[in-house]
Amino acid sequence: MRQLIVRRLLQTIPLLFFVSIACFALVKLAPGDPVLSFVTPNMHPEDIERIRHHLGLDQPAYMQYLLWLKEMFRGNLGYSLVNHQPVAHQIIERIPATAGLMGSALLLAVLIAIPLGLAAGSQRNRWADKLINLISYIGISIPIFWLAIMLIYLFAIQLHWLPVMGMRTIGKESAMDVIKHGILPCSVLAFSFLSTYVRYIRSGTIGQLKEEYVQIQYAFGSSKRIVLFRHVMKHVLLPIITLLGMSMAELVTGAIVTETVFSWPGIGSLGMTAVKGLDYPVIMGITLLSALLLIIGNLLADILYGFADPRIKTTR
Amino acid sequence: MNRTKWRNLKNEWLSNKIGIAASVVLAILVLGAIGAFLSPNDPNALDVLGKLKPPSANHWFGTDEYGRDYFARALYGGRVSLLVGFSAMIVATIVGTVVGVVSGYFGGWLDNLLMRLLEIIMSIPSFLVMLLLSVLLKPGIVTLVIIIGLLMWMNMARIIRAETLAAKEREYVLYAKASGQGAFGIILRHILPGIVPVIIVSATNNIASAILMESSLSFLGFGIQPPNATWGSMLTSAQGHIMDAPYLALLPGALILLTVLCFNILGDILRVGLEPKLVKR
Amino acid sequence: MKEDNVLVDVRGLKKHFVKGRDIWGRGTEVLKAVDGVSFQIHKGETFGLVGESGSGKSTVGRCLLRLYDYTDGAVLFDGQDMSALGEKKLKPFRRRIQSIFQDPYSSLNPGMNVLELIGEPMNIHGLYPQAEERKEAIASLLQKVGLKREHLYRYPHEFSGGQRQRISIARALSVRPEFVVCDEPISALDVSVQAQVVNMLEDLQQEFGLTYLFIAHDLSMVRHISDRIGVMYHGRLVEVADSDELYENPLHPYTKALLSSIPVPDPHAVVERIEWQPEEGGVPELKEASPGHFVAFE
Amino acid sequence: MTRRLLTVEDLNVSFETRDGENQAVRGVSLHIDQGETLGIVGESGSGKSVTAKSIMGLIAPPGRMKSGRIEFAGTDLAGLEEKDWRRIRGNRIAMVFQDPMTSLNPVKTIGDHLTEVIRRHRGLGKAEARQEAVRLLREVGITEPERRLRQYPHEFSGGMRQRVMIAMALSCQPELLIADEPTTALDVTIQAQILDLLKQLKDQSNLSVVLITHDLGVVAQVCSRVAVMYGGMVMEEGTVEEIFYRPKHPYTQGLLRSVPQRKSGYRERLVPIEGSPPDLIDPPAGCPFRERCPHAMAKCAQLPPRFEIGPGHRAMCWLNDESVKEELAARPEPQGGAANEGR
Repeated sequence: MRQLIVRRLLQTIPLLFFVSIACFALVKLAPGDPVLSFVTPNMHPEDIERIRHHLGLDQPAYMQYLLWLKEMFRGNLGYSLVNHQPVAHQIIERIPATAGLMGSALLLAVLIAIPLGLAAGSQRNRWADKLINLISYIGISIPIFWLAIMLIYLFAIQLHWLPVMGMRTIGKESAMDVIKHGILPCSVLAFSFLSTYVRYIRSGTIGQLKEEYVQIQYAFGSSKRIVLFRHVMKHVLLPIITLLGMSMAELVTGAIVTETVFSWPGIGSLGMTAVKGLDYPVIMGITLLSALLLIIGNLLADILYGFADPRIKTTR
Repeated sequence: MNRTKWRNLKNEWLSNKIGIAASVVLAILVLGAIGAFLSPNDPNALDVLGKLKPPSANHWFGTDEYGRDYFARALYGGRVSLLVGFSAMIVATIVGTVVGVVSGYFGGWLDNLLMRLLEIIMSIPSFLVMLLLSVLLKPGIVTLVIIIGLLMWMNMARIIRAETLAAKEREYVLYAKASGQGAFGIILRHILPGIVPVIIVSATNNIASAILMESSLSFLGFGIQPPNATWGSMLTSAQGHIMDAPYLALLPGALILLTVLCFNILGDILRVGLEPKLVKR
Repeated sequence: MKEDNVLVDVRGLKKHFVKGRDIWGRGTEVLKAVDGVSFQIHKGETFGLVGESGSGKSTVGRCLLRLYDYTDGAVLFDGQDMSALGEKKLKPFRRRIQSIFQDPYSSLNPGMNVLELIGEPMNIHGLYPQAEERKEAIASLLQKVGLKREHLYRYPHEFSGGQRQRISIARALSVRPEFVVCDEPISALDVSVQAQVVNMLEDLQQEFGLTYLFIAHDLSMVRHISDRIGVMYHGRLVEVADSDELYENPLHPYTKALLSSIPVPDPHAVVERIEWQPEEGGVPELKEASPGHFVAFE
Repeated sequence: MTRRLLTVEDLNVSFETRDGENQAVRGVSLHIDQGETLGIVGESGSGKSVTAKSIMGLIAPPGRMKSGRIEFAGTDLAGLEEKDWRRIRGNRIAMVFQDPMTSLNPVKTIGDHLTEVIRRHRGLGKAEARQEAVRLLREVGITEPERRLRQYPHEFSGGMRQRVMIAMALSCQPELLIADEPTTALDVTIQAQILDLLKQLKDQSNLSVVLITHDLGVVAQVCSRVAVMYGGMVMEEGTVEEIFYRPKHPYTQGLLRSVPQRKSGYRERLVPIEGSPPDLIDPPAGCPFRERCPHAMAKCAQLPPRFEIGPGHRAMCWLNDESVKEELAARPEPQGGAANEGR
């Protein structure tokens, strides 16, 4: 077990290195010139060159990469090319908004998906299953931004129950206000996660109920309820650990589309702005962070899985 | 591929009303996309006086903020969406199958290399990269297809690799190897035919994801550029008119949902029909 | 000039599989599936290899088919060492050595009809290039294994387990091999069908002068079909002898335990069960206890 | 006079498949007395496992018990409510299955498996159930039972898992134990140990056992009475001596003859039964063995009744009909006594 963790951690280092190189290369291949965003019509070419030099953009690509790497090890992800703010600072500033939104959406999704998935899987082909199945089909097929627009139209524009966008009403500083703003984006995200989870749990339940040991449990006088809750549930929830591990990156990087539609001031919309402005330190910062979280999330999921599944736990 | 499998598939499809409905809807959508030019209205013809008109006999879906016929735009938009979805699936399927089969069959250092590469690509947040790429490369259908295709093959490769590993241990493959059949002969004659069902299922699901990705990209303004429309980009402008013309937002989104839903349903029917567990002896 | 008629000579064969790896990717856990096995198979005989699951008997078979590279040791076929040959040089051997596998449901590609299945090895080795001629050859092979000409265009799923195994046999014989590795060819079949297949293997051996390696765990069938038998335990041979000698005069305690475990289909038979616990320190080398009877026991 | 424990009468079970109705069991009648061991022998597809599952009420869709009566210790099982069924399963009738590798839940400990059954049927407390589990494991020959209880199935070998299954099955002192190919997946030496264990446990109690197997050797060693199944029907039924020394059905005779003889020197040719078993989707009318039978005659197109040959010995073959016997008496007897040669 410990060996597994150490091994996975060691694998992370080259992975991150390659991710950063890949990311850097992508940005350097860009046809756009980031300096142009600083240029005003009455600037001298010398001024432009000075800006270029100041930003380190006149050095060879590998030097630029090394410079950036050096900064990164000092806990500094560089400075935005657009507003000259430290990237790390910008990202940290936006983490609460994103983590709050994504965390509540994930929690909601898991809490609803488990009973729905188990119910659907154990009542295969009855009306409850058909209904749950249909909902989850729609959930994986619906364009999330469209769902968001429709909900905004219904609940914010027509019914005036909820605010249209943003995270706070200007001038108001209450938690209630933030929650009200969060309901729609959170529901949209939760619905999308939920549908995937339900499908996993449902098919897992169906698969497990076909296993030989389940048949044998019946032969020892177990009722369907006992089989489902004492024997099948643990199996079925194991893959959810993996799914949640993968969601860990999203917890911080957020959902670009949802945040954009709702103008939610999270990291997703920061990334969106950065891409539009070719602000490569910001893009790389976000990319690296999310790659790191993805890797850590997978690692955590593997470790948790190892503890939850005796077949892995007891093999040392 | 095995004949019984095709028969099972046919039975599964015919016994499933939803499956037939999904196929019919898809057929209509595809026909609509192909026959878009038959539409009496030019999708890009502006009509300053007739803008934001609700649906009528002349304009079935109404008109948009430039007075363009929304029905014609939806038809042409569907053409692009379906084309991008289908082509991206082809790219992803080819890359995914080649990588998966090669990695699974040859194993060793090659497998190691390919799987590490795959891990790296998978740990890059794909949507961000997609956005970045579509800014960097010249936006257009071909670019879009390549970007989406290249960010979708990894799952396919993993599935195919696992299938290949399993197929490699089948006794008919061992026999072929022991009789001196070469690696490519074995892959072509014995491994690929066995995993065609898996490829078809995952390709069908990939069309669905590709269409969704394309619509998201276009919605954010990184996809097909104006004046050409796709369902996703039609929603971008519709969002701005949600107050005065909500139907503009309703229709393209509903079309995306319908299309993706149909592909997902068909994918599941294919899975049930093509991959029943081996008959118990 | 070789005076003896040894066709297959296995010398100190070892095959280890790496199971676990440490953080640097080096093998830490090694499964010694075959750990130093030597025996000889003479031309025209049937050599039976028995053992329980995990004894390494199937791995020996697959090594003889060169499906694996060996960890150590050599296999000489007709005097030539196969262990170091590349795939190209191996090709003639791949015609002379053929195989029949255990599972009639997985040993035939479900997407190919009988003509294609039996034609495959012919294709590889360039036999009967003319389509008509090949079809005739395959049809006559089918007759030899008790199937009919009209089965040519059928697919595996249309046959019963026993019939599939006949197709496998026809396929193996299609390139006129000298040596056939039979890896549990009857284990998956029903008792009444097992006898059909065993009889057929015996007839074909007579007709074509074949040499068999017959791998099985069913001890009574192995005794019936084999001239000599090797007993495997944990990757090593513990006893090799003529089959009657082995059954009537087993020397190794494991062989004795194995033989006493066979359930005898006779309600009045009284069999004294012999239990055996393996000793510490592994299996010693084989020694000749009496002429032709080798045992790894002090 | 021993008590009749279980009676199965005219059992019919079918499975809906894509190709039609698979008539797995076609009119099986059986009985088992207290304290005896009945062997049900047959090849794959003979309907022996389906019969066992029907006795346990475990036929699930697409399978369906079409008709038949199953009476266990005076109660008709066929019309039982699911709730009452659960009180019988695992408690009064217990079952041991073929594949020990898949029969235990991999994420639950051995102790969980055992205590769950004990607590359900015997209403014991947690600690008592655990003690009972320890006792049971010791009884089936598992050393260090306290430690083993905390382990998971994958830490047990196949033979050990089968011992656990037997311990589970015996935990509630059932009256009937159904063992469905309990040793088929095991190696011969392990098989011998498990069979010894079963015999020993049986001798200690008044348990009745139904042992389902394809291995004639296992039947001969363990059973007191045998039912031979083929094509979903019981072809012959009798004491183990009757079946092995005086088989009256050509299928039984053929089965016994196809086993290689233990003789040295001369290599005797095997006598197989030619052909393959019938397709149970749309099976031919009449005797199911007709197509492979060396004695087949016109009359076989009609399903033969069960002919009473001796006390408790019945065979479903026209050869035992008086009129047919007379007819054949004119010709020399074709069926040899190969089965009891050399013994």
